[in-house]
Order: sequence, then C-alpha cells, then structure tokens
Amino acid sequence: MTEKILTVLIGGKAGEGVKKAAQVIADMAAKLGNYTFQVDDYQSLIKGGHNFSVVSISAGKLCNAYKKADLIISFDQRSVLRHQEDGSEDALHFCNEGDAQGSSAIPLPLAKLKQQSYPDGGTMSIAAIAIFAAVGNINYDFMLQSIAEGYHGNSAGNTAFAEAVYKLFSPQEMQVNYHISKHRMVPQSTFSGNQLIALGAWAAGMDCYYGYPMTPASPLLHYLAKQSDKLKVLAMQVESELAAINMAIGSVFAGKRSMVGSSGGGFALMQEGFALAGMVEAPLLCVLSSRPGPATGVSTYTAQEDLYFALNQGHGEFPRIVASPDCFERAFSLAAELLDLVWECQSPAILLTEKHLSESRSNIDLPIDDIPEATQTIPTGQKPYQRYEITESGISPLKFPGTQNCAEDDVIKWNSNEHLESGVRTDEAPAIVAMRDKRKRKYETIAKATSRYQRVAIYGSGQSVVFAYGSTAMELREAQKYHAFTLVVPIYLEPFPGEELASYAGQEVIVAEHSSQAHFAEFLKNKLKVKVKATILRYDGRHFGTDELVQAIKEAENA
Amino acid sequence: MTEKILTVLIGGKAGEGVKKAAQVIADMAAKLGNYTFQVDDYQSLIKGGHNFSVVSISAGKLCNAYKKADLIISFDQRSVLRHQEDGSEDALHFCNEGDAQGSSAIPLPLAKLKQQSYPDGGTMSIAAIAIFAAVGNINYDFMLQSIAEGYHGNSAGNTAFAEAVYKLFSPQEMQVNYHISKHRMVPQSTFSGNQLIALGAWAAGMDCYYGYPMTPASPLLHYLAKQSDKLKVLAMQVESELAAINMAIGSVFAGKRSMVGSSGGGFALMQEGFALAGMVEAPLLCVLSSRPGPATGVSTYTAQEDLYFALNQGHGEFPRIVASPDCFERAFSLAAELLDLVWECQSPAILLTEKHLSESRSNIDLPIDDIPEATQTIPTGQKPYQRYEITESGISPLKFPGTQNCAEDDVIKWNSNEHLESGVRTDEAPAIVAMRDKRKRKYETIAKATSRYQRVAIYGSGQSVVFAYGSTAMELREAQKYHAFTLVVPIYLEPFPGEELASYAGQEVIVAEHSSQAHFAEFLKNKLKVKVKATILRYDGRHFGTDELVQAIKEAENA
Amino acid sequence: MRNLTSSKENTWCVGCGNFGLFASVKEAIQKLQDEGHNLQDIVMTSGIGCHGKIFDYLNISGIYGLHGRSLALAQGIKLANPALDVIAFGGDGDSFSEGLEHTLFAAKRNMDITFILHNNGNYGLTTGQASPLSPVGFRGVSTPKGNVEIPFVPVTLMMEAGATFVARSYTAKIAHLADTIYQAVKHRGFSFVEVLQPCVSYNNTYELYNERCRPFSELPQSDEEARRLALAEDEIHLGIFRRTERLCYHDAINNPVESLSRAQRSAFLQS
Amino acid sequence: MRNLTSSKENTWCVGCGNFGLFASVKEAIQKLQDEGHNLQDIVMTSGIGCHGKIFDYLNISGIYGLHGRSLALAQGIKLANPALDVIAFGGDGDSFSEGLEHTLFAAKRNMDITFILHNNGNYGLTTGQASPLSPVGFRGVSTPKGNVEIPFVPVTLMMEAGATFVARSYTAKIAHLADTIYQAVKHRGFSFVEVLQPCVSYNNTYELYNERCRPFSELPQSDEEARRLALAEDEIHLGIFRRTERLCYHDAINNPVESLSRAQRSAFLQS
Ligand SMILES: Cc1ncc(C[n+]2csc(CCOP(=O)(O)OP(=O)(O)O)c2C)c(N)n1
Ligand SMILES: Cc1ncc(C[n+]2csc(CCOP(=O)(O)OP(=O)(O)O)c2C)c(N)n1
Ligand code: SF4
Ligand code: SF4
Ligand SMILES: [Mg+2]
Ligand SMILES: [Mg+2]
Repeated sequence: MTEKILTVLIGGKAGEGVKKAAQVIADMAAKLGNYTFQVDDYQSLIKGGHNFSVVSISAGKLCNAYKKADLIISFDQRSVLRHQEDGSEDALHFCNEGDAQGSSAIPLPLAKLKQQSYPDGGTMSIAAIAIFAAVGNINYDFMLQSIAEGYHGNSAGNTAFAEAVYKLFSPQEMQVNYHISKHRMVPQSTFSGNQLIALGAWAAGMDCYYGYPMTPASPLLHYLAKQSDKLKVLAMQVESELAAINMAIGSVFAGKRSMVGSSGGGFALMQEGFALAGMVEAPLLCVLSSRPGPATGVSTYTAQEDLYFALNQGHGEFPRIVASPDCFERAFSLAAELLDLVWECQSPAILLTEKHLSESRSNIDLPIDDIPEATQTIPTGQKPYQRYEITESGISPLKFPGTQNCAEDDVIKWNSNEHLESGVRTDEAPAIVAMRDKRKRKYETIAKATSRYQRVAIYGSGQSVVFAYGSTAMELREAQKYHAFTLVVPIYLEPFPGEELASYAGQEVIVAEHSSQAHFAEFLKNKLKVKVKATILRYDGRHFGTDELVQAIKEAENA
Repeated sequence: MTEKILTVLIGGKAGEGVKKAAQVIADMAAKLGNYTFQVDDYQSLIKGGHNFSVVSISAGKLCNAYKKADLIISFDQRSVLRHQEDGSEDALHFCNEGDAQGSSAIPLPLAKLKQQSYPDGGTMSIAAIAIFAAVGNINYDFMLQSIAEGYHGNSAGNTAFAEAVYKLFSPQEMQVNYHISKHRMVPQSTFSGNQLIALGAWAAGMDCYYGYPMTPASPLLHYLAKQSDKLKVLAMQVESELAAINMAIGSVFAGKRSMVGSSGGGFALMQEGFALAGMVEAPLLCVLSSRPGPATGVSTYTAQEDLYFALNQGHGEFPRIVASPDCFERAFSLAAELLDLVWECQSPAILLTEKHLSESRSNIDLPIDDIPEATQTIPTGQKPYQRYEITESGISPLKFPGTQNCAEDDVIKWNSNEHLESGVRTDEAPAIVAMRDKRKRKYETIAKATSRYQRVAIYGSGQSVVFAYGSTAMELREAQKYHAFTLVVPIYLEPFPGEELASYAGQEVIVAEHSSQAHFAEFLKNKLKVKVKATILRYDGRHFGTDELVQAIKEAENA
Repeated sequence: MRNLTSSKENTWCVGCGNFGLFASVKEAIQKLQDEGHNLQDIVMTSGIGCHGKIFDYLNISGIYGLHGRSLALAQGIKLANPALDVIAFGGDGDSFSEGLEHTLFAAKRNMDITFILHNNGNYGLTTGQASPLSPVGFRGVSTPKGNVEIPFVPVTLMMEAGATFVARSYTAKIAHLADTIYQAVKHRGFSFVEVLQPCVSYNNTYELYNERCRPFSELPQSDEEARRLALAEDEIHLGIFRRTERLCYHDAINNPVESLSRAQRSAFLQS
Repeated sequence: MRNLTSSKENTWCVGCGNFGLFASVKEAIQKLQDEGHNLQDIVMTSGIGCHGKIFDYLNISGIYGLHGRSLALAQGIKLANPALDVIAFGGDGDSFSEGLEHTLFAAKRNMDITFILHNNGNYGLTTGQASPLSPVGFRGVSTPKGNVEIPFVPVTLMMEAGATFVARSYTAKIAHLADTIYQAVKHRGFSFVEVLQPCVSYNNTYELYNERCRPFSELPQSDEEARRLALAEDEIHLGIFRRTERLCYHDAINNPVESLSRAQRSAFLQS
C-alpha cells in the first residue's frame, strides 16, 4: 500500500550548489505533481568538505527523506566514495569522469562541459538538474525554465551547461523507475520549517524579529530580512542574543508583537531575559531550534537534547509555555497560535524545534484557516491604570505608551523587581506573596487557554503505542507506511496535556527521540507514569531512516 | 527538653550599623560560651529604609534564628512600630526617646548620648551592644574590648557612647531572663555560610575565584578578595558573569582549581559557559546562591526556586553535579568535597544554596577533618597525549600546558565543538557517537564517585517523614526541638542518591521548601515515587519560623 | 496634571548625587512638557543599581530592566514606536560593565535615544565594588588593596563608538544638568550625557568635583579639541563635547514596522 | 620537532585570507621557537567562526571556545599561569559583537596576551551576515538592503580601551604580518593585531586592500598622529600604531596565585 518513492541524492563540496540543485529539483517535482521532502546534510564550512542533499519524491505525502537513493549525482570523488552504499537496488549513480574509479558510478564529462559552458567559471549545480531531468524524462523547456527561475545571473552559461548535460542522454536511454510528470494537484509551494515558523508568527501579527545568527535558527532572520519590505516587518541582527531578547521585550512593551530565535548556545544566553519576560509578564515568543550540544556541539545537525533545558528556561518561578511542531503545517499554525497565546496570557513561550524541521523542506499548503480571525481584546483594566492589577485569572491590563489605548494619565510601569500592582518595586512580604499568587494563577489560566487548541496529535493505529515529539513525529509517520502502530505526539509539552493523554497513563509505550539520555522518555514517565518498553535513540545528528525506525519498533515489539 | 534561648532583635535604618551590632553581639555571646545564629533582614538600599538583624543565643546548638525576640532594640520609630508584635512575653524593647509613642517600648536618650559622644557624627550601632551588655549582665570591660575589636576607628567616641548607654542601666535593674556568661566550651569563631563555602573550596585547593557582584553571592568575592594575600588566592571581579565562567574555564585549563559564584540572574548568564565546561570536560565548581525570582526579583531575601534551573543548567547533554549544603558545617565540607569531585570527574558542579545559608552566621568548628588528605592523582594517559582519550570510565587524561605534567610534544586541545580523541573538531557520525558515549559513561562514574561521600543526611526520628534540602533542613532541625519527626535531607540532588533513599520510595511524606510551586516535592515524586501528604511552602523571601514549622507539621499529621 | 514624583519612599542616601540628577531630569521633562511634549510620549528604562531606583521615583512609563540591559530595552522600544522619546538611565557598572556592549552598539547605530549615565565611580547598590569607571587605587569590597585598572573615559569612548551628542554634567549643577538633558532629548540621534554623581557612601567626590568642574559653552571645533577637553586631568570640563548630525537608525532602515491587520496578512498569504 | 600544521583537513575556501594569516602565525611562532621559546609555553584560544578553525590546524595547545569568548578564556589562562604566552584569535563578529566586552576589558586591564583579529568584515561561517566591522552598504543575508551601521574602527577603539600595542596588517603581506605578530607576542601587555583578511566568499576585499594598503615603519609620535593614520580613508595604513609601556594586569595585582599544598591550607585553617 505504500506509494512509489523516488529519492535523489546530490553530493559534492560546499560551494558547489548541492543544496540549491536539490531545491530546484524538489520545486520541479512539486510543479509536476509530486510531494517532496528535502533534507540537507552539510557541515560548518563554506567551501570544500562534503555536503549532500536528499530529495524524496512521491505521489503521496512524504514525512521524511529516504536514505537509500534511486538517483545519485556526485560532483566529486569523495562523494562517489561516500555514497557507494547509499543507492537502492538499480540505483543510477553519476559522476564526473575521472571520479568513478573503482565504483559503479557512471562517468560523465561534467567538468569538461562545465568549462565549455562557463568560460569564466560556474557551478556544477546545473548538471544535477539536467541529469535529473534527463533520467526523469522531464520536458526540456520546463527544465530550462526551472533553472532560469532558480538561478539568477549567467543564464546563458546555465542554459548551455544544462543543454550539454541533458544531451548526453539519448531519449529514454537511462530512466529512473518513477513517473515524475504526473500533473496531480499537489501543493505548489515548497517551504522550509523555518520559513513556516516565520510566516506563521507573521500571520498572527509579528512585527519585530530580533536575532543573532546561529544555525539552525539563522534562516528565520535571513528570510524575514529578505521579506521585510513585503511583510512590513523589522528583522534585525543585533550584537548578541542578550540584546535580542531584551530589545524584543522593549518592543512588546511598546505594543509590537515580537519574536526571537536561536539554537541552544544562544538560547542559554537569553535565559536571564526569558526570566525577565516572566517577571514583567511580557508576551514574547522564542524559537529554539536544536542541534547537538553541549556548547558549540555539532552546529549543522539535528538533536532533541534541549527538552528539559527549554522546560526550565530562566531562574525563578513563573509560568512557561513550551510547544513543539510535529509537522510542517504545524510549524506554521503553532507559531501563529503561540503568538496569540502569549499575548492572551502575557507570558513567554518557546517554540521548540530541531534542525530537521527547521531546515528541511517540503511542498505544503499553508494552513491559513487555522489562524484565528482576530486577536482577542486586551484588557485595559480600571482607573487609575495599574500594570499588575491583581485579578482572578492572573492576567492584568495591558496598555502601550503613546498609543490610543493609553490615557493621558496612565503610567505604565514594567518592573524586573518584585512589584506592587502599580509596577513599583516592593520588598514587603505580603505584597510579594500577593503578586506571586497572581502569577501563580496564570498557570491555570494558561492551561485553560491552551485547552482550546489541539495539544496532542495521534496518527495511525496499531498494536504498539509510540510516543515522540517534534520532527521525530514526522520520521515516525513515514515509518507508519510500512508498519502499523499508534503514534502519540504531545504538541504542547508545558502545560502538559494530561487530560488528552490520560488514557495512556500506566501503559506500555515505546519512545523515539534524538537524544542519548532519553529525556523525553523520562518526561513521560514522570508526567504519565507510562512504562517505557523501549527507547529508540539516535544522537549522531542525523535524522532517522524509515527502515531503521520500522526495524527498531518491530524489535521492541518482539522483545 | 529544649534549651533556653535568648533572641535579640535590632532594627533601624540601613547605614546605622544594625547588622554590625548584631554581629558583635553574636561574637560576644559565642566568646561567653553560647551558640548563636544570626539572620539579617535587609533591603536593597544603602541608607534609610528598614533593616533588622536577629541573633538567637543558646547553650545548645542552634539551627535557626527565632522570630520572637526577648530583647528588641529599635533605632528609629519605624522599627518600634514594625517590631511591636515581635516580642516574646516579657520582652524588653528599647528605643530612642521620642520614638516610643503609643508603644510599650522603653525610651532611652540614645540620640542625645550619641551626639554627645560623637561631636562629628557616629553610629547608633554601639548603643545596641551596650544595651545588650547591660541587660545581659555582661562584664563592662569585655564589652569595651569587643567593641574595640569589632569597630575600627573613632574608638574614643565608641567608648564614650557605650559607657553612657551602659550607665543608663543600674546594675541588675532590668535583665533578660537568660544567663549569657556561661563560659562553656563552644566554637569561638563565627562564620557566614558564604565564608564557609569559600574556605571549604580553598581548603581543597581553590586558587582562583571569578565573580561579578550579585547578592547573596557577592560576599564570596569580598571575603576572598580581602583574604587574598593570606590565602594566596586570586579573587577577581570581572566585567560580567559570562566573563567569570569563561575565565574560570581558562584557569582550570592552565591547571588551577577555580570557582565562580552568583545568584539566579547571573547564573542564567553563565549557562552557555556551564555547557562549555560540560563539553570540554572542565572541572569547575559553581556556587548558586538563590534569592526570590524571576528576573531581579527580591534581591536580599531567600528562596529555593532554582532547583530545576540548577539541575538543567546549560544546553545539550552532559553530566551535571548538583548538591546543596544542609548546615554550616556542610557548607565548608561540601564545597571541599565538590571541588575534589569535579577534578576527579572533570565535570562542572553546582553548589546550590540560598541567601538563608549564605548570609546567616553561626559559630561553628570548621570540620577540617572532613577534607581528604590529598588530591587523587590525575590520569595523564598514554603517548601521544590525547585530551579526550576514550576510556571505560569516561575520564580522560588531563595535562596542563607549560607545567611539569606535560611533555615537550604534548598538544592539549580542549574543544567546544564535538571532537575526536585528539581534541580536534569532528562532524562525523561515528566519532560523534563515540565521544558522546564516552561522556555518557561519566554519569555512572560520577554516581560511583559520589557514593563515597555522605549523600543523604537523616536527622531525628518520629512518626512523620519530612523531606527538605538546603538551609530548609536547618530550619526543620530547630523545629525538631519541639516536635519529633524524621528529617530526610538529600545533600546530593544530581546524581540522585536513590540507593540511600530507597526505603522511602512510595512512602507518605511531608515536604518543606521555599517555593510557591513545590518543585522539590515534584522532584521527589518523580525520583522516589513518594506520596506527598503535605507541602509546607514559604515564598515571601523570609526564613521559616520554628513555631510555624512545628504547627504546619502537626497540621499535616492531623489532616 | 501629573506629578512627576511618585509616592514611593525615596531610599537614596541623604546627600546622594542622585537627588540632583532626579531634580534635573524633572526640570528637563517639565521644559519639554511646556513646549508641548506629551508625557505619554516620554518613556524611560533603567538597569539595576542605585541609579535604577529613579524608575520608581519618576512618574513616567517605562521598564525597570535587568542589570545592564537598560539600553537594549530602550532600543527595542524606540524601534517599535519611533514617535516615543526614550530616555535610558544606566549606572557605570550597569552600562560600562555588564551592559557595555549595548551601550556601544546603541551609539554606533545612532539610535535616537537619550542615555543618562549616573557615574558614581562604583557599584553603589551592591555596597561599593570598583566599577570600570573607578579610578586606579579605588578601594572597595572587591578591591581592598586598590583597583589596578585604568578607568574608561566615557566621553571619548562614546565618541569613538559613534554617539552624535556627547555631554558631561554634574549633579550639583542642576540648571546645567537639566539643560544638558533637555538638549540631549531634543537631539535626533544617540545622545549621551555623562553625569558626575557623587556617592556619599562609597565614593564621595563632591570636593573633587566642586573644585575641578569647569563648564564650557562653545561646542569644540573638532573631535581632537573635544578629546583634549574630555581628557584634561587638572580640570573636569562640563558641557557638550560633540553634537553632529547623522542618519539615525530608524530613519536609515526606513522603518518598516507598520502593523498590518490580520486580514491584510491573510490576504497576502493567500495570494 | 613538532609540525606546526596539524593533519586536520583544511576547509577554508580556496583563496581565503586565513591561509596567509595561518602562514604568518606559524612563521612568527617559528621565530619565537628559534629564539628559545618553548612550544609548550605557547597557548592559543579561539572563538567560533571561520577564524576559529585555525585552532584545529595549528598544532598548539589551547581552547576552542564558545563564540565570542576567546579573550575571556585567554585571560583566565594567563592569570592562572603568567609564564605562558597566550595568543587569542577572534573573528570580527566574535570579538567585536558577541564578545566585545571581553575585548575591551582585556585591553583596559592591559592583560599580557596577544589578540589577533581576523577582520573579514562579515560573519563568514554563518554565511555572510554583516558584522560590526562591515562597511555601510554591505549586503549580506541579514542585510539584504545594505548595512546601515557605520563600522567600529578596531585600531582606534582598542587604543581608546587601553591596549598598549596596537597594529594593523594584511594577510597578503605575510612577512609584514608575521613580524607584526612576533612583535605583538614579545610585547609585555595587551597586544592587538588587526589583520585585514579578505573573505573570498562574502567580502572579497583583495583588490581594495592591494590597492590601498600602505605599510609605515615609524611608530607614530603621538596618539593623535596614530589616530589620523588609522582613520585615513584613501589609504589603509599598516603598521604599529601604538607601543607603550604600562603595568600589565598580572604584575599590577602582584599575582597571588600560588598553589599552596593541602597541608599548608589545612595548617592555616587550624591556626
Ligand atoms: C545579572 C546581574 N548581575 C549582578 C547583579 C547585581 N547587581 C545589582 S546592582 C549592581 C551594580 C550596580 O552598580 P552600578 O550599575 O554602577 O549602579 P549604582 O548602584 O552605582 O547606581 C549589581 C552588580 C544583577 N542584578 N544582575
Ligand atoms: C552564542 C552563539 N551565538 C551564535 C553562534 C553562531 N555563530 C557561529 S560563528 C558566528 C559568526 C562568525 O563570524 P566571525 O566571528 O566574524 O567569524 P568568521 O566566520 O567571519 O571568521 C556565529 C554567529 C554561536 N556559535 N554561538
Ligand atoms: S550608595 Fe551611593 S549611589 Fe547609592 S544611594 Fe547611597 S550615595 Fe547614592
Ligand atoms: S567564508 Fe570567507 S572567511 Fe570563511 S573560509 Fe571562506 S573565504 Fe575564508
Ligand atoms: Mg555606579
Ligand atoms: Mg568575520
């Protein structure tokens, strides 16, 4: 019952346009009526080294890229050697002549043609697209058009190179065993997870993004900076993550919906600011996109090691919200939802994700309808205005200086010290208790507010129950095509959706996650008293293979 | 069976020497054969406002200061009003004439005498000491000597003022109902918790302390800076907490035992550095002295809100050690023990404590014998030297550049990126897994190493089991004088001493802590599956009163 | 009319220079108000330290931030709403140690905010540690043998960083200080006012300042001249050292923050 | 004899200025070794960025630190063992953005370390964002419309902060750079070497530098003269701008770090 899947792997040096070629190939496949899933495997270097990108293509929705490729295109010898074992049966593997020695790769005169096409130098990238088009039986003009759309500049060279490579193949001579040009109705736009998070937050009113570059969160900044004129958004690179979070809090004080994002190391630097948001009750959305740690760790790979770190961000007691998108669509809708939620509850939230979702790409329809029509009204309280008016819900009135919701006499004081209702500092015991109790009541209010949303996703059904969160859920959904099991995914981690999950309490479950310490399994044991029958752990920074998961689950079942 | 206890409370404006007076009083009481316990209640201001200090004095060891005072000395009217209700039955309450109105306080011409004694201005401080001496029937010369030792400068004025105040009292006219001058053998030196932590770490070889001032951790810096010549220690105030932790890691790299300290906000800033220590496997001891949060919070009061924050310091996976001293003696011995432990295991550790221990003072004997004789030898590994040599225990050889343990050809590379055994960076999957597995094995090694130490303290016995950690244990020990219960105190929190505590698993327990969210109770539920019958929480920054605890425990028992 | 002084008990030490600073700030704000500025449009931030207490005393909207982050918050506010006049208060520990980076970057960007430095040459609130502006030899609880670091010179450092308005004044010269602050707020771009603020408890500099402070009134002709004045050792020159025009940040980026409605966003995404 | 180049594969882009810098550093170290310096006594630190990769390539002990913390680590090493020669490598993002504070404080303290700035005017490793040293108009992924901030001038900023040795060189002038680094390490106190380092991928400045760089050899007579040279716009002056004597930090504090034995400590506590 599984759909046919075509997987293309392109390998080469950084700077040779491996990722870009994969992107154009994925876009072409989507336009021709296929679902796609692209994963880039690259190292922290700009040129040289070894990069590769994988695009899986299918008539059905894909939740992961496959590890065995049907078509491999190697730009250099290292790639030929590295990917010798990565082909499926009957895989086609192409490389430049001279790089093939001792392998089964088919040599093509790529370097020579490249030189002829670009007298002043150009990129190997185009060759991959042309090979894909040729062996995929893709229309020549459509290929050229796709190249023109994907690459700016040197269009003559690109065309010449594409043509020369495409013509190396006689029609129908070598073909992949997959019919690409199906012209089905599939989503036409391909997005990375980061783009979806950015767009989702923007859809819910984000006006300011402050960031300091850090893989895999940097593309949030790049994307928003590039779109800033169109989206009328401020996307600013600042001097450090400390600056980012404090500037964002300044901006929410002035009434603008704001977001920050980083990976573990940068997030570590934002902890004090996160606690500030808790104290001043600033609505602030933070994106934490994980990579293997600790410290600098492995900068360009995926991990889920920061669960407890995220749940315990910042010193002191205050309500935190942590949720993690389990698919591309949710990256968009959850970002929007969380931004609304933080403004409703005046608390900071973390959208926790991983490189695997942040930087992978797929063609999806934006779930625009999941975004509420308009913001709930913000309470403005009684006269005289008191920023921290003590209320039953714990939510106090919010006003913005110099705006229309603010009267002449309103004095709006946000205070990092413990404070009175007026926002003025206090050290008095009863006042401290009163204000802490107010904030404490927000735990309940937040739990209630989130219960309006989908806090748990359940996919498929089968004998075993497998728990996962974040992008590991995608990996497991792909595995569900080959083996039936019930996949249970908490989208919200804090507040924990105990009600929705109550039926799993005490049950035997399998837990899959990208960590070496099985923190998520620990978390579920604590929260749900589940019995963890087996954990499936991967912690080398790479995503799970579909086969690998199927096998591990079967093993756990038979154990 | 409880010993008689005398409690002295001194209240006044900041800058009037309230704390200092209490200190000298405590020192006098200790010299005269009493145990003492001093708590200072002060606000974040330098002059003005309201401060008070409490000293309890007893023939038996004291674990807390009492809230009801037998002798109250108020330096100003605010103090008179504030402390009206704080007296025990028959309490003596003295104040300056003019401040007494409407209260039962006894007016004395303190301001007048002060002015006469110090034509150029002086401090009220001395008056409190003289009153204490007079109503405590303390030898006049001993009083003068104590003042001379405690106060430098203006000794003529001090003597004149002390004499004038002392002489206001006819011998034996008004007396506290406690015999102070007992000349028993008690510890003669009074220490604050911070001093003990500093000395303990120093005893175990600390050479460098880097800090940025933050209450209640600043006195670590002040004390070590003051003693630096004597102790041959470097105690340096640096530009930020980020600098502190990174400089400390630099110093351990060069072979010096180093320590940093801060409170929640500053610790939040050290998280990335803490993760660095995890990655480079730096032996680093960090002191986290808590105050109420979040953000700036309530700077000069006590709290235990940072438990999970401490347990989850830093992003990524690496072994962390967290332990909390449950009494003054342990502040000294645990600091020493942890410093040895981090060097043995090459991992960062947190000594978690609170303002209540850090800044309270008591006369104790330093448990010098608890400090091991010498450091375990540091493994230096095979040739060629590899910093991250993969070993069974996870502990790799440690060498220091430019020192004798280092050969001509040794290249010592510490790396914040994931690395090979040589310390050179890697992105390769098998190498990543190998190094992570090495670090993972340290969890076990650390657990084994700590099992050599006392990881749990159990005090008293009784029907109920009460759990606490940190200085809350002291508060409960004082309560044990009035009500019998079993007090169980994990000194180590991570690795969790599950073996020692196994007998409590599943039991009904009471948990006392300084937090509003009962994190420690949550922690015990997760770790030990205890049933928490009741939590006793205080979160206004003040310490628990002894009566309050006794009553709360009784209530829990009868519930 | 709004009283600029709040009802919060003032806990600065008697004689603290902060009182003069507070009075001057109020005078400057009063003048702005007289000229038609709306109090609703004036916003303050502060860090943590004795200086930060001005937040509780001054009856103006704002954020009492974390230690060292006053200028980061101020920049975030300004960018979100450029119509506001943003005044950031900072201590010397706050803004030249923990938060030095934000201070230099705010100047570099020529952010249109006013930064008032309470320079008391030490960490007052935490009981008198040396600050990066403490003189060599300063004895405090963390430098009992005397500070060995030479202090930064705030005026020249801020000039170096790119501040377009750079001034120095003294808390005991209320009229001078009030006018300087007023000018600073009026300036379009980053304004820096170093306020010499004696700390009677840990660094009593009244005598020194009273003796050496010399106000000047002519804007120096050049940066060299300004530097010479700022660095003079025998005399402490008070006045405006630099006042230049340069595109301020929110003008330079052609401020795109223009809150679109949900409907507009939705329409855009559907297209 | 130890090979100064490790066996780690070099992944700098072909043509990157870092190759010249690497060659110069090795030459300088070689010269120090020839003069009797022991390689065991030379220690390096680096931050994260393309510059940081020098850590893997140079066969010298040290710490590959966090982004921005190279100079904090370096100071900690020096204080713990003043006998070591400590060389800190930093990127312009690393040392003038994330870690700017440590950079300025290390200079202020006149820490006896050498700081080598790989100034490539952008964030190379993270794919070409603007850095605080990028020129106005620089287009990178975070500034697609062009950077609007004026860059800091590292030479004058470090002079302002108190560095006692301040120099500028260029990766394409290996002999000049090697000698500058050699002099910097020999200097007692904080030495700063700004290295103009073209980034062929994101900020290819070879042409500009080849055209405009002018080495000078006479130490400027005064700081004003040095500033004038450093700030010149038509020509980029290379050389030593400042070289002065001032007590370095570990001398000033009369370095008390003197590991007492456990027994000595115990005896002290018992007394
Ligand atoms: C992250 C952090 N570190 C340290 C502190 C403690 N702290 C509070 S005020 C202060 C120094 C104040 O000095 P300064 O900024 O000069 O202000 P002043 O009190 O002198 O006005 C410090 C270190 C803190 N609140 N937060
Ligand atoms: C705390 C933290 N924030 C961000 C990063 C991501 N990061 C790695 S290198 C780099 C910038 C590098 O620029 P630069 O220092 O100029 O070095 P270059 O690559 O140009 O040599 C950044 C932002 C990080 N590793 N850590
Ligand atoms: S300590 Fe100094 S700065 Fe703080 S209030 Fe007192 S005099 Fe002013
Ligand atoms: S990106 Fe630039 S700095 Fe980095 S290696 Fe390539 S050329 Fe050098
Ligand atoms: Mg100050
Ligand atoms: Mg750079």
